[in-house]
Amino acid sequence: MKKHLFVISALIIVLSLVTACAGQPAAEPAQQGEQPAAAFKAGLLAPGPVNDGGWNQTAYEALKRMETELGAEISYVEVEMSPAAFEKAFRDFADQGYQFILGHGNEFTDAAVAVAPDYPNTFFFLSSSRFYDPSVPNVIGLNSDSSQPCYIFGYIAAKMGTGAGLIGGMEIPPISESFTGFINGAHAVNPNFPVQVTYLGNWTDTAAAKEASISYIDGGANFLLGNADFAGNGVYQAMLEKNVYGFGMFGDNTEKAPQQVLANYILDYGAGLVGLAAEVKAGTFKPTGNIEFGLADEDVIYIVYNENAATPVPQELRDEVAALYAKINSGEIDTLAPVK
Amino acid sequence: MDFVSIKKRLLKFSRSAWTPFAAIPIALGIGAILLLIAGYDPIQAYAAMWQGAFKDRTAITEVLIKATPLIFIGAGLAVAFRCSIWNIGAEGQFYAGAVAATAVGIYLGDLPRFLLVPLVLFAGASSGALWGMLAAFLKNRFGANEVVTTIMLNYIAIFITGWLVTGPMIETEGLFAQTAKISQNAWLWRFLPPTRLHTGFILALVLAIVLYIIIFKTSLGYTIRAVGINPDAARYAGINVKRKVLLAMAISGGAAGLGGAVEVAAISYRLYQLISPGYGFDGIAVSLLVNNNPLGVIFSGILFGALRSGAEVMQMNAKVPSVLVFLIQGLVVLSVVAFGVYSYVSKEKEE
Amino acid sequence: MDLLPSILFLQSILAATWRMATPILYAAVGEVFSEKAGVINIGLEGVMLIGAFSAYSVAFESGSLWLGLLVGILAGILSGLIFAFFTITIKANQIVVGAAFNMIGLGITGFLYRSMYAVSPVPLGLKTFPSLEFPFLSSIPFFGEVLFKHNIMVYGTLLLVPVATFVLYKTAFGLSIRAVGEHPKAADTVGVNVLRMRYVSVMIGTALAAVGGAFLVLAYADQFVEGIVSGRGFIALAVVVFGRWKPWGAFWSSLLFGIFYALQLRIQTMPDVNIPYQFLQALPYLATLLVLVGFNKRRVQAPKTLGVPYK
Amino acid sequence: MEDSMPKNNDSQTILRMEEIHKSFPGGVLANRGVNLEVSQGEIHCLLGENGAGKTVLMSVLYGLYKPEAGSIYYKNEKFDVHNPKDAIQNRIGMVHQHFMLVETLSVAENIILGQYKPWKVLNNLEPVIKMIRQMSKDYGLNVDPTSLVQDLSVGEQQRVEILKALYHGADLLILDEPTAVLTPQESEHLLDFLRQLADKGLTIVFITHKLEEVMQISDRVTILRDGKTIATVKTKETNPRELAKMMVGREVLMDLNKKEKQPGKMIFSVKNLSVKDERGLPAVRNFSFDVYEREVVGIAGVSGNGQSELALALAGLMDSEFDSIILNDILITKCDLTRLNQLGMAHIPEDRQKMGLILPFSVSENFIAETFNDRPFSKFGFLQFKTIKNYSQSLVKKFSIRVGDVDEEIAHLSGGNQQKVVVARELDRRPKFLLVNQPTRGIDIGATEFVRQQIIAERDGGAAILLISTDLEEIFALSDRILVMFEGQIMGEVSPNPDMIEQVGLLMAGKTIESAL
Repeated sequence: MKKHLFVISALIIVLSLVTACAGQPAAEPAQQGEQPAAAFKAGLLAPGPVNDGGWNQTAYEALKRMETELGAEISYVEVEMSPAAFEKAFRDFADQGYQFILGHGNEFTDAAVAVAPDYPNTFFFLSSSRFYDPSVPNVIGLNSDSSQPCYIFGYIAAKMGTGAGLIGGMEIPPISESFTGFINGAHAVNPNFPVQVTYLGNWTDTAAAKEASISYIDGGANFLLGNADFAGNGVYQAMLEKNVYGFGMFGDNTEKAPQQVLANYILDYGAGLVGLAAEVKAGTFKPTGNIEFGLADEDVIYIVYNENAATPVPQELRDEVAALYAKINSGEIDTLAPVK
Repeated sequence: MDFVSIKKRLLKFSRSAWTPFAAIPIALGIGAILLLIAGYDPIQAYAAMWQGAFKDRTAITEVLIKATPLIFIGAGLAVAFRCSIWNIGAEGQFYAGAVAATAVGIYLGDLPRFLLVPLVLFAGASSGALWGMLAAFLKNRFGANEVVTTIMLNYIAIFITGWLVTGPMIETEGLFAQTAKISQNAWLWRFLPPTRLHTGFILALVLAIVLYIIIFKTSLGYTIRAVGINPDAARYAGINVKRKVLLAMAISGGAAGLGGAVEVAAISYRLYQLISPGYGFDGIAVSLLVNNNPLGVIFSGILFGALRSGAEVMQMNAKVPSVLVFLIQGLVVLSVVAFGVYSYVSKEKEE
Repeated sequence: MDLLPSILFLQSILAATWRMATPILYAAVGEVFSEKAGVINIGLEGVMLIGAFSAYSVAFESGSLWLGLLVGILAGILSGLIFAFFTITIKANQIVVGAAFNMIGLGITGFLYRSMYAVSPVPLGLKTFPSLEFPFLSSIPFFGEVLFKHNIMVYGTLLLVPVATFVLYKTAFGLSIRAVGEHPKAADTVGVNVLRMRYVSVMIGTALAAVGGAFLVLAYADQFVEGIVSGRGFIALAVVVFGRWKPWGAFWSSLLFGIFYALQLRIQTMPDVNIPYQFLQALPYLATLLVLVGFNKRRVQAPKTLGVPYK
Repeated sequence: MEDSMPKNNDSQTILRMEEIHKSFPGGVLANRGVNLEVSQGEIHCLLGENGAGKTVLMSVLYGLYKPEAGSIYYKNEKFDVHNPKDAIQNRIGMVHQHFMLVETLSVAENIILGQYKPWKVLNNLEPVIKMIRQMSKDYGLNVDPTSLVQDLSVGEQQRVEILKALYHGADLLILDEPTAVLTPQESEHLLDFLRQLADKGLTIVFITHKLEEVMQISDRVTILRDGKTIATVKTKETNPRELAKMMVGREVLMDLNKKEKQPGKMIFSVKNLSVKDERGLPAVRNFSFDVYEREVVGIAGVSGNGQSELALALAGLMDSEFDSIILNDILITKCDLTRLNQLGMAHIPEDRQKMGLILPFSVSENFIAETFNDRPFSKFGFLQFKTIKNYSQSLVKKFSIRVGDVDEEIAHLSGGNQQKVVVARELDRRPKFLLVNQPTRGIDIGATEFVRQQIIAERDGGAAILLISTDLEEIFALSDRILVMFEGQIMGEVSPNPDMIEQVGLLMAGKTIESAL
């Protein structure tokens, strides 16, 4: 029977080797050695894989910028999606002297509020949150208002298209607010412009996202907007295959459908965060309220047109859009107005 | 009891108890090879993992907190599996429990603590039990295979939860997909401040012990085991097999539902769309790992809790993707299986 | 309601049905082989992930979809070999090993994907199998869209199901498989090598599950993401039971699941439908449950020794 | 395979097995030095009690078990057999006691199973079916190759088994207790048929424990006892008494010391009982009978004629319809197991492993299978292990069950001791009405004697007993009255007079009582 055991172990090892040898490791080896004691440390709690080409990746890239621009020691953890795990992760960072910790989603709020009083010298930032409470001054909500660029997208879609489909992963604010903006934008052009929302119920089912896109196309829509992390890839793919238009979310997604993506909404979270992080590092950060990023923060949230699209957004329309910017920034247009 | 039989029992117990732990090095070893190949330093990775799980009192309590839902679910599943009911639906039953507990915790929030806490727990347990009994009913009444029905019921429970927290039970209309916090009167006591260790963990231990006693020391457990081994013989002995199936699913679902209630009442204080990161599926392995012994579930639950807890620090400090922990969990199970065969054969040789 | 929109609606649903059913069908037909021989593999989800990842990484590195598919199948076979070793040779509980495989599949593919493609600067998309255009046929109204505009792997199921049926019911090999799951000792006494038959059946099962996973990355979505299988392995298990352990049964029941899935996605796109979308999402699962209950009157038994190791 | 037979001689010898040793996990020695020599064209009986090692020896020959020691010579060559395929290829066929047929497959599929390379396409089974039809006709076996095995009667299934072996081209045919499932007339027919085959040159090894069969059919007989060869004798030169002595190892006194008793009042009565089997077909039809105090009523019949369903229905384990059942003066409207038990019924089921016992449980856990919920074994729902253990030990002693420790798994006990556990458990409840189904199937002679004596003692103690058995000898030895069952109906009632055996046989085959008498 010992022979059996040996065979088992051998088999498992062989499997591991075979599978592992399929490709070269691309990851850099873990960093050895300690930084100087006073090093500035920034940590990230990501609710999903940081290579999702969407929401989580924006945060990861912001973290990378802190590393290159501020020399910060960075680290991230993809937390198990259970409230039980959040507090521990915050504490693990804070215990190790991280001064800047970003919980990348509103779901981290309760945990941050619970932990923050024990670590007064650490700042806990929360993405997609409007949290501010003077009694826990070191927890600060950061809201990047996706509804504003999406308002523009909706406007463009209604001007250029016959109908639009919006595909979301799950119904959470970063998703639903962006859709609200899109619908408001579209309805500003034409209150009867057909636009609907589909939720997949998960972040991983690329195939279902693609299928949802196709069902919009079959229904007559020729504009798509996906906001579903990993699964969002399926939306770009549908654009490419069925040759309908769409927009890129959170980063430059042109490559996924080079002729179909008319414009990308870039969330350069880093541009917003590096400044904050620099203040935290310098010890000069004095929060007075939650922080909102919008189109007004031109280096954080902006739209890039794709000049190589099959039908680039025409200049007249771009001019109209430019006018919209001003109205949005001034508050004249409420992109988050309740949808009728 | 004579000395020989005591020795025999001790030997038997140690055999069943040590296998999961002996299996860990094997699983970690294979993981280490994979880490090396992928260009990581396994020693650093595992050191970080160990640190994350056991570096101080807080870390250890966090492991226990993570183990709590696994113990609830695993101990319940042990009963179902002993009855040969393949309940893959603990995930859905956990959700059902969390939903009911939250509802009670919010809408009956004015009740005094000594009433509300038991009520919240009771609501969770009974809701989970009912969700489990639905599968048992379909099996008894229509002969529907419980593996299939429980999988389907998982999805349905999760979607219903999603609807509740984005619709009827949402805290603020149009805002975050979460319910309001449950009343403070429903919170479980965190008895070891500043850690978060809560009475729910104690409850999990008690439940595991109680289920152990039920299974192995009572006439009820006798019937459940009999049905699981040989339903024909059980019927012959006057046992109502369908009723036991219903009961086993009720216990199993009830335990999972109680786990969901404790998670809400002790940790999250409110309901989210994804209240469970797959505890129901981990619980299957937790129970099977110790041969469906509710007492053993305490150990395997803590083991899995430690792996999970450590994995996050491993990612934080050694930059190793935490998904690796799933692989290690799977390998632990397979190694235990292999060890089980080994000890079985060596036992035969002895005799 | 106009006739034309409703026809288009139906066309859209039916065209999607087959696509959505395909990955489930591959895995389910494979599982039919495995279960017919008496081995239940609840680790399909994990095996599909392994198949998807292997196929993707090889196709991505080599640029050849077919090579990717081949390696995916090999990875599936290798997984099957290990599964069979534990369940057949060691005689471990099949549910236990299956549960372990689900964890291993998720862990190993996630880990390797991170290690190999973490935050990649290059686009990770593949050029997937294109939709085929058949002269004349593809341009038939309605049917052209529903039946004649799919990619090669979707059409593969048309080959798969008859071939699987033929193998199971018209060859000596299939006869042995059916005997081995029903009464292994009887098969043994007439010279059928029970263990070998079970090994082969399990490996057919995992190979096809891997094809189902590979379909997702080679012919549906264009890249691997963690957890891309999204529960299809579990659905395949249900489909096998619902399809009464027959390839054609699996075909029709996975289509049934596909049609409800396609339907729920389309209802979500319709304006003026006020059903909460979560209920629509639950529809395919609810339908499977109800049909399973409703259809179960004429009971077809599982293979008699399903889950029981031999000797 | 090359070395020829070392010891000589007789060119007639087709098979020789020398010093075969085979043991099983748990230390059971099934064969400890068995020798067997079979001549070409003879019918050779392998005689022995249950557990003597007959089946194991033949399974070794057939490649199902690997012996630890010993050698086999077959057709003048050393015969290394690794699996049944080797045996089949060397033209050895075996009809197992528990049929090796896949019920969901057709007869033809069963017959060709394993005979082709895997890639062989079986698109058209017509030629095979035709061939089977022809063979079936030639041998007068009357088997339809297209029907599903699960639709066949036990006798038909046996014919399929024989046909299968012949189809595989057997020169040496092994039959393991083939008459156990047949009526006397069917057995007769089978024996004639085997004789014909032998006359055509086929060699037959016939495993049995029935002396009459040995005397009737065999040319020679080898007697096994406790895994050893006792002797091989020519049938003509021996007699049943001598065979019995060699088989059991002592003089057999099958005298149960059964005295005439006057039946008392009626204990159990059933009117017009009908039961449907699992497939919904009628298995028991309008069955009516009474059982009185101090009386054993035997139900004779070929297995598969509704006896199992009858027993299960009476025990409340299967749905049934009836006009009335009276047990102990109480009119019962629904056969409910708990209720029947309360009214004083006990049931010794036909299959102890499938129904009577829970094999992974310990001996003591099995002793309380029906009383686990009652005081003193259970208090407030908690099992009282000490009480249970004491109780078990007392039963073990009382029924002289051979077991080391009552905490031992019952699976480790021999069949006879397992059956004793069931009997002890049921009888200890002092039943008013005892339902017994196949009480001595597959157990050794010592245990059989013991069990039968217990049944008689119970009768003498006043119980009403319904005995269902396919073993006619048992029926005649124990019963006060005999009811014969055929296709779910009572064909007639006869007295247990040895002269009536032939009539019982005719009734068992479905003849009416008029034509039988």
